[in-house]
Amino acid sequence: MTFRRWLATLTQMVQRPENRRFIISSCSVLMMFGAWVFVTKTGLANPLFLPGPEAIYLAFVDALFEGYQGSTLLEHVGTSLFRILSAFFLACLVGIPLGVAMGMSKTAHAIFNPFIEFYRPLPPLGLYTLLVMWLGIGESSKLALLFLAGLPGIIIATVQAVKDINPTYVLATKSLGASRMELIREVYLPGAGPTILTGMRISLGFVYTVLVAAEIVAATAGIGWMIWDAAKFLLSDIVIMGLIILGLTGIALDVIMRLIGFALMPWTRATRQFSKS
Amino acid sequence: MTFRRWLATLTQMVQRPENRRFIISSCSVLMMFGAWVFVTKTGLANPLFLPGPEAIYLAFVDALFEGYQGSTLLEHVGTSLFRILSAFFLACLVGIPLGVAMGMSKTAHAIFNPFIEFYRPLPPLGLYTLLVMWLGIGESSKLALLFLAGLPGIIIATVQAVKDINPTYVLATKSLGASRMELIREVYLPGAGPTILTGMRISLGFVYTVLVAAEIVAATAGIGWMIWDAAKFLLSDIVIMGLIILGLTGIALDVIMRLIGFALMPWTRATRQFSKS
Amino acid sequence: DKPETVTVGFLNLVNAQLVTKSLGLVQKEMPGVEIKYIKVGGGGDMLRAIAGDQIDFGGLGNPPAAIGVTRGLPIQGIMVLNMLDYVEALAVRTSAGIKSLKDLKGKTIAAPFGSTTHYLLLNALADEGIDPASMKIIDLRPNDIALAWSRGDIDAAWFWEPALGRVLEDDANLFNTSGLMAARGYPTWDVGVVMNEFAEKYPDYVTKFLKAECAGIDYWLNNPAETAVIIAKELGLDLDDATRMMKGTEMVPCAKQLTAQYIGTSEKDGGFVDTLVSTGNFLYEQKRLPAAASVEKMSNFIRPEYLESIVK
Amino acid sequence: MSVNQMPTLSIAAAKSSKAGSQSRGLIEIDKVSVVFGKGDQGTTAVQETSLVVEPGQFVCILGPSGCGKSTLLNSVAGYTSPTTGSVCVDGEPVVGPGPDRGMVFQQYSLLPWKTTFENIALGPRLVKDIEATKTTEYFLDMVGLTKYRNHYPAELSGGMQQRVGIARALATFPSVLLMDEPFGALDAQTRLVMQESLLEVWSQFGTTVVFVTHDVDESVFLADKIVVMSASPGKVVAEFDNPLPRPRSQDMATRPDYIALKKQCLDVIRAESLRAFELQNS
Amino acid sequence: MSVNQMPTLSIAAAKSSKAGSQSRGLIEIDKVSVVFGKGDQGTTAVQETSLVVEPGQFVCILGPSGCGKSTLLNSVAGYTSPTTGSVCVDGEPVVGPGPDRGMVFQQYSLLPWKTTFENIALGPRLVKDIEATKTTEYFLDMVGLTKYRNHYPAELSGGMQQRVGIARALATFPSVLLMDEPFGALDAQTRLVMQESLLEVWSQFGTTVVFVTHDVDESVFLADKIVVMSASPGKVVAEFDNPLPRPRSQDMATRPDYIALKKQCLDVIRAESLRAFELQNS
Ligand SMILES: Nc1ncnc2c1ncn2[C@@H]1O[C@H](COP(=O)(O)OP(=O)(O)OP(=O)(O)O)[C@@H](O)[C@H]1O
Ligand SMILES: Nc1ncnc2c1ncn2[C@@H]1O[C@H](COP(=O)(O)OP(=O)(O)OP(=O)(O)O)[C@@H](O)[C@H]1O
Ligand SMILES: [Mg+2]
Ligand SMILES: [Mg+2]
Repeated sequence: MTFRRWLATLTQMVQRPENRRFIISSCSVLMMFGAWVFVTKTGLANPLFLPGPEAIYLAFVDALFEGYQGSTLLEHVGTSLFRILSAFFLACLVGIPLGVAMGMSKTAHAIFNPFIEFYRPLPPLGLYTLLVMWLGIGESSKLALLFLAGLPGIIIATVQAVKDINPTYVLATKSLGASRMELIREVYLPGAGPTILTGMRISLGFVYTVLVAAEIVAATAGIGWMIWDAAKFLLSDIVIMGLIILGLTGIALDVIMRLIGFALMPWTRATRQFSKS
Repeated sequence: MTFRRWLATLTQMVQRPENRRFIISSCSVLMMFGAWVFVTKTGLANPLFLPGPEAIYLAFVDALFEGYQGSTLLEHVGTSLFRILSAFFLACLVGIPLGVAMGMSKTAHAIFNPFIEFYRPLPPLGLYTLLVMWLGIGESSKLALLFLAGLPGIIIATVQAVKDINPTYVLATKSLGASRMELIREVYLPGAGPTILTGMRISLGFVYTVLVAAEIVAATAGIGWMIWDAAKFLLSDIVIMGLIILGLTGIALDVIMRLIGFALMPWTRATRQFSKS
Repeated sequence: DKPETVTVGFLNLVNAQLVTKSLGLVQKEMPGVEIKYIKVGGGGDMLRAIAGDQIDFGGLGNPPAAIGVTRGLPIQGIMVLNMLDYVEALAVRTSAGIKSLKDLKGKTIAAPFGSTTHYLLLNALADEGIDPASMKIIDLRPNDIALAWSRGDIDAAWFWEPALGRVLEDDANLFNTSGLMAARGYPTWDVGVVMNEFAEKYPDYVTKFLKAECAGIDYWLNNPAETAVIIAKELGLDLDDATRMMKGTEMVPCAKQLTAQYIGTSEKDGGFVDTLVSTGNFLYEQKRLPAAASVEKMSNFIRPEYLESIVK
Repeated sequence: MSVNQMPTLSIAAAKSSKAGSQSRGLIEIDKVSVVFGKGDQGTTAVQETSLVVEPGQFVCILGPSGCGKSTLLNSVAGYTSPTTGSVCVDGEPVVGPGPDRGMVFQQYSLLPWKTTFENIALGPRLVKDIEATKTTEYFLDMVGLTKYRNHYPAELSGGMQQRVGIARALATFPSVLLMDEPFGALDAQTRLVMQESLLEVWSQFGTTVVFVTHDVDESVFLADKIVVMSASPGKVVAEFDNPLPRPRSQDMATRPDYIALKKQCLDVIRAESLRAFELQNS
Repeated sequence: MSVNQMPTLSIAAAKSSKAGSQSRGLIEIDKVSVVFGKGDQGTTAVQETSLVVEPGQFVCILGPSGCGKSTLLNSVAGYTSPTTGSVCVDGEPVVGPGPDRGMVFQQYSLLPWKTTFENIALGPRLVKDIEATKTTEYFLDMVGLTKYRNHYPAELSGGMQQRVGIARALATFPSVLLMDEPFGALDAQTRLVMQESLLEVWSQFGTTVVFVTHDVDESVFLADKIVVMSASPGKVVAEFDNPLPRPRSQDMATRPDYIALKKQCLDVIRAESLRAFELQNS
């Protein structure tokens, strides 16, 4: 009886579309994993280039407890996260006010836009060569690279966000007696919030893709450096382990950004409870 | 008389908002240029790190006619463009059909999505270490890196484009007697076109940012390699010249993509000639 | 049966391979075969080029060779490309007042990781019982070292020419060289390698290749002035620099390579095997290798028989 | 729409014998129910509704938002299959959308990547009309947009777009024209003009028309028969025959029979929305 | 809206002596013209229009799309400065938006990041109402949305949102309430309910109301005075006093005086739109 009910519930859950999609995705991931185990176990793949899952796991455990080249895995990840987040924080600190100014004043926009548009499409590694020349091989050139990678995305999103604010919100609030400062606080900042957050997420994603580039010159720690260094010694288990960590950390960062957004902007979660009228 | 009319026309042109913005932008670029000339002429900047504009110009002329390390500037640019465009073309060839399939079938989406979502945020240079191990240091790993950098953007844009097609278009066309193939030709492809194009532009922009990364391993030509190589020898004039070329080429690529889009999809240029009713 | 093309991966350093390449000696030995030369940036790239099956012949310093052999890359070592002397050296900043290795404590030292110089730096520290963790050792390529040096970001670096020459002009003096370390029992060298598949298919083309390289070495030894011109042209250097760098590199005539100090004979292993084993073990301690070096593997890797067939 | 100067009346005459003949265009909706979703969460959009539309008749379906008007129309168009019951057009059961039932939507149904001409020509091309170009020209002229043949929809006003939509739906010479609030997105004035034009076109073609609206005035002005639906669950609660003579004009809005019919409709709607309001709040 | 059980009538009484007193809310629009753009490309949205609205009067401005209704209203609200002419409210010239003139828009004017309560409380807080919370509670109750105080606008139906909009506009106790097609985005049934509720609220506060619409029925049902505007250029072409007694109900739509007034309005509009049509096509 209890088992049958359990089975019925299970069947129902499998049939719900969102669960069905999850199950298919899981199957496809599992099949990929199976294929991996298969080619490594049967010797179809050279373990030098594609180690099996257990080798990756061992590399992971080893890096976690023993460390890789003087730092544990957590230290590597921590160093990288610190670089990314501090550069990104600086980029927000500069980019959001600049973006608000550029969104509210056409003149400010005309002044700054050419530079942003010009340097935005530049390959970060190309820029990095110049930064290393100017700022040296230390932390500052790394941070500058990550900062410059994050800046344009934030500025462009903020400009767009401010421009897109429904003018009715501004008029309505003025009619309730708001001064200019009250207007910025009550309308412009919260109104631009969600778009800025989206821009920040995209920008953080881009900063993330620049991480390894920032760590290939004269780093001694960092997950990107670890991958780069291990590749020189053909340690493909560490390379793959590092890539998996990078992927998971990237996803985690994005989820955290979303959660912060939800926490700061609860109304973005609100959904219509009445269809019409 | 004619002069006064000319002056009046000029004044009017300056006062038109779009021209005014252009003029402000030009001034701001000119001022930046002036500052550059000033700091280099007065010796405030070390010419080793920040050469003056004429040094950049000379480096440009030299690279154009004499070449840098065995290839002329045009050859470097050509090599890089060839890499980018062939990899991008492959990415479109794979990404668009895959995206259409994923957009039309929830199952296909569930199968492929986990992999795309996982590898998308990975830093390309991290991926590159693995690709170099697997494919060697030749052209194929470079192309693979650029291809992989371009793919997720195209797929995600195509999926979104197909999902966003107004269902009314599909219903209306069915009511006119269209078969499934006719539907894809008359509705799905043109309907998804503009969004796919936007995705392609963003994706090409991202591929572009990966260019230097792809050229730092065992390349002997390419504008990215030129910058990377010149930086090692502190040839900052060549580095800056290369970055300017990269910036301009990036903008040119984007403009060309837009023009191709306009040519293929003339309706996206259409604007309402009647306000309402 | 002959190969359509032969691809030679050559390292960006000063040895007789540049002479062979410049004079087209390999081409002369193999008429009708297309010879391709690929410049490879360093040992790491050479390993990956081998792994990606992109070359037929290549060259490796002892650390990457130890890595490649232990990790089971399909290669065999067939000749001595060069022995490293003061072409690789530890430069220290004069104004930093470094008198001994102990003075490096708390300073920033650069070396290209995975290279012969990185190996020597760590061994030199170990010999004097200095903890590498007491200083900051960073991974920089030679040209990046020159850049970082001119900016004052680093105080010492063990690396090689031609970047070394640029640094020595700028508040720097030589503190230690690879030649000195060789005397203390840490020889460093580059070994010429061939892919197993190629050697099995075209054994006589391996000997042809060796003949050409030996002719290049002889040319180097007999015509130093002309060689300097060739080197200067190939690497885009001043003649003076080229001459200095040639002096910092020791070329071993092919006949001498089969002695105990070098690759030995097919009957008896030479010193290279010992070096490979100790390098491998060192890297294993450094956790750069998953397993300790095996004498058998190293001995199997060094194949003097091809050279023996041309040096009677 | 300038129906006055028609250049190719020959085509019109030839085709209208096929399209306008009073033997085609019979719609039989028989005990149709439409339920969306499954089990407990299912919504009954339409419940056991039966309706017969005679060939050539102009029927308006009137009702508040969400009462199932569109769902009922969609089951005639073939976009939605009834959960139970059946829909037949000219005796044939409806199994899917087809060119014998032209459809006009509220808005955004013209393909934006096709010009006016190409949009109208789409139907004739898809049904392999051998005179596709001529047919298209004819309908282009009928809605008075020959001058705008090469314009994209985005370049047309809302009223113009709906005229193209009507021309497109008619260009396959359907026996039934289905219209889902076609003028709902137009402003009041354009709406009045479009209503008159529609009646003019319809008087030429004599096609059966099912016209969904929630504007009482619109239904009284247009319809031969007004079908009032109510929500929760959606079903027909009243049918009124319209006594107003044709041709009609907007002046009739002050005639006593117009006002009486309007009041009848309003009363039913008011009673139904009060009932719905109480249902919601209980 | 449940105006029946008002919990804090004391506040209402206290404030309405200030807001509802018949001495406040006089609007004088004097030869106002509004031109957008400069030189040849300028559009004259409103041309030399004069209008006086008495304190406590309910005036509807009726006219086709684009005739300048919103522009005229905006010049009273202070969003647009007249190019020539002047607007005075209670004798003071209008120089910008202010809490003495409450504004209700067609839609999307509630701040999506504020709950129902916070939206209504915004005005009282900004005007430093010392009883801001009490005032907010009062208006929340007045529009019957106390249960929804912590809902965000996105969680409310269109009708609920407009009720919040009205409460918000009233919460600063303005002498004038300006409404720009406030029910234009609602469906026909909700619209009728909202019209009745508005009259109920208005009968309590007696504020002057200027209500823009292009629905003739709506204006006839609501207004004391109907002002008809026409386009190109926008100006007042007719003013009608509404003889219908108050309180009103939707049933009155069949009364002869209702019908007569509606016909008068329609005639003016029809004449004007014909003229506009000819202007466009000439
Ligand atoms: N595809 C669907 N899935 C689930 N429910 C639906 C679907 N289509 C319609 N409904 C529901 O069925 C009911 C009737 O919808 P329908 O669109 O037919 O109403 P309508 O009378 O056309 O309304 P409107 O005047 O707003 O167009 C509504 O409650 C609606 O929410
Ligand atoms: N900011 C503006 N700049 C330029 N032209 C404008 C502006 N605002 C309105 N107009 C023009 O002024 C005229 C009157 O516009 P207005 O919005 O007042 O009309 P309306 O009667 O409110 O129309 P609707 O019923 O569509 O709201 C129109 O031709 C419009 O295009
Ligand atoms: Mg509907
Ligand atoms: Mg308006």
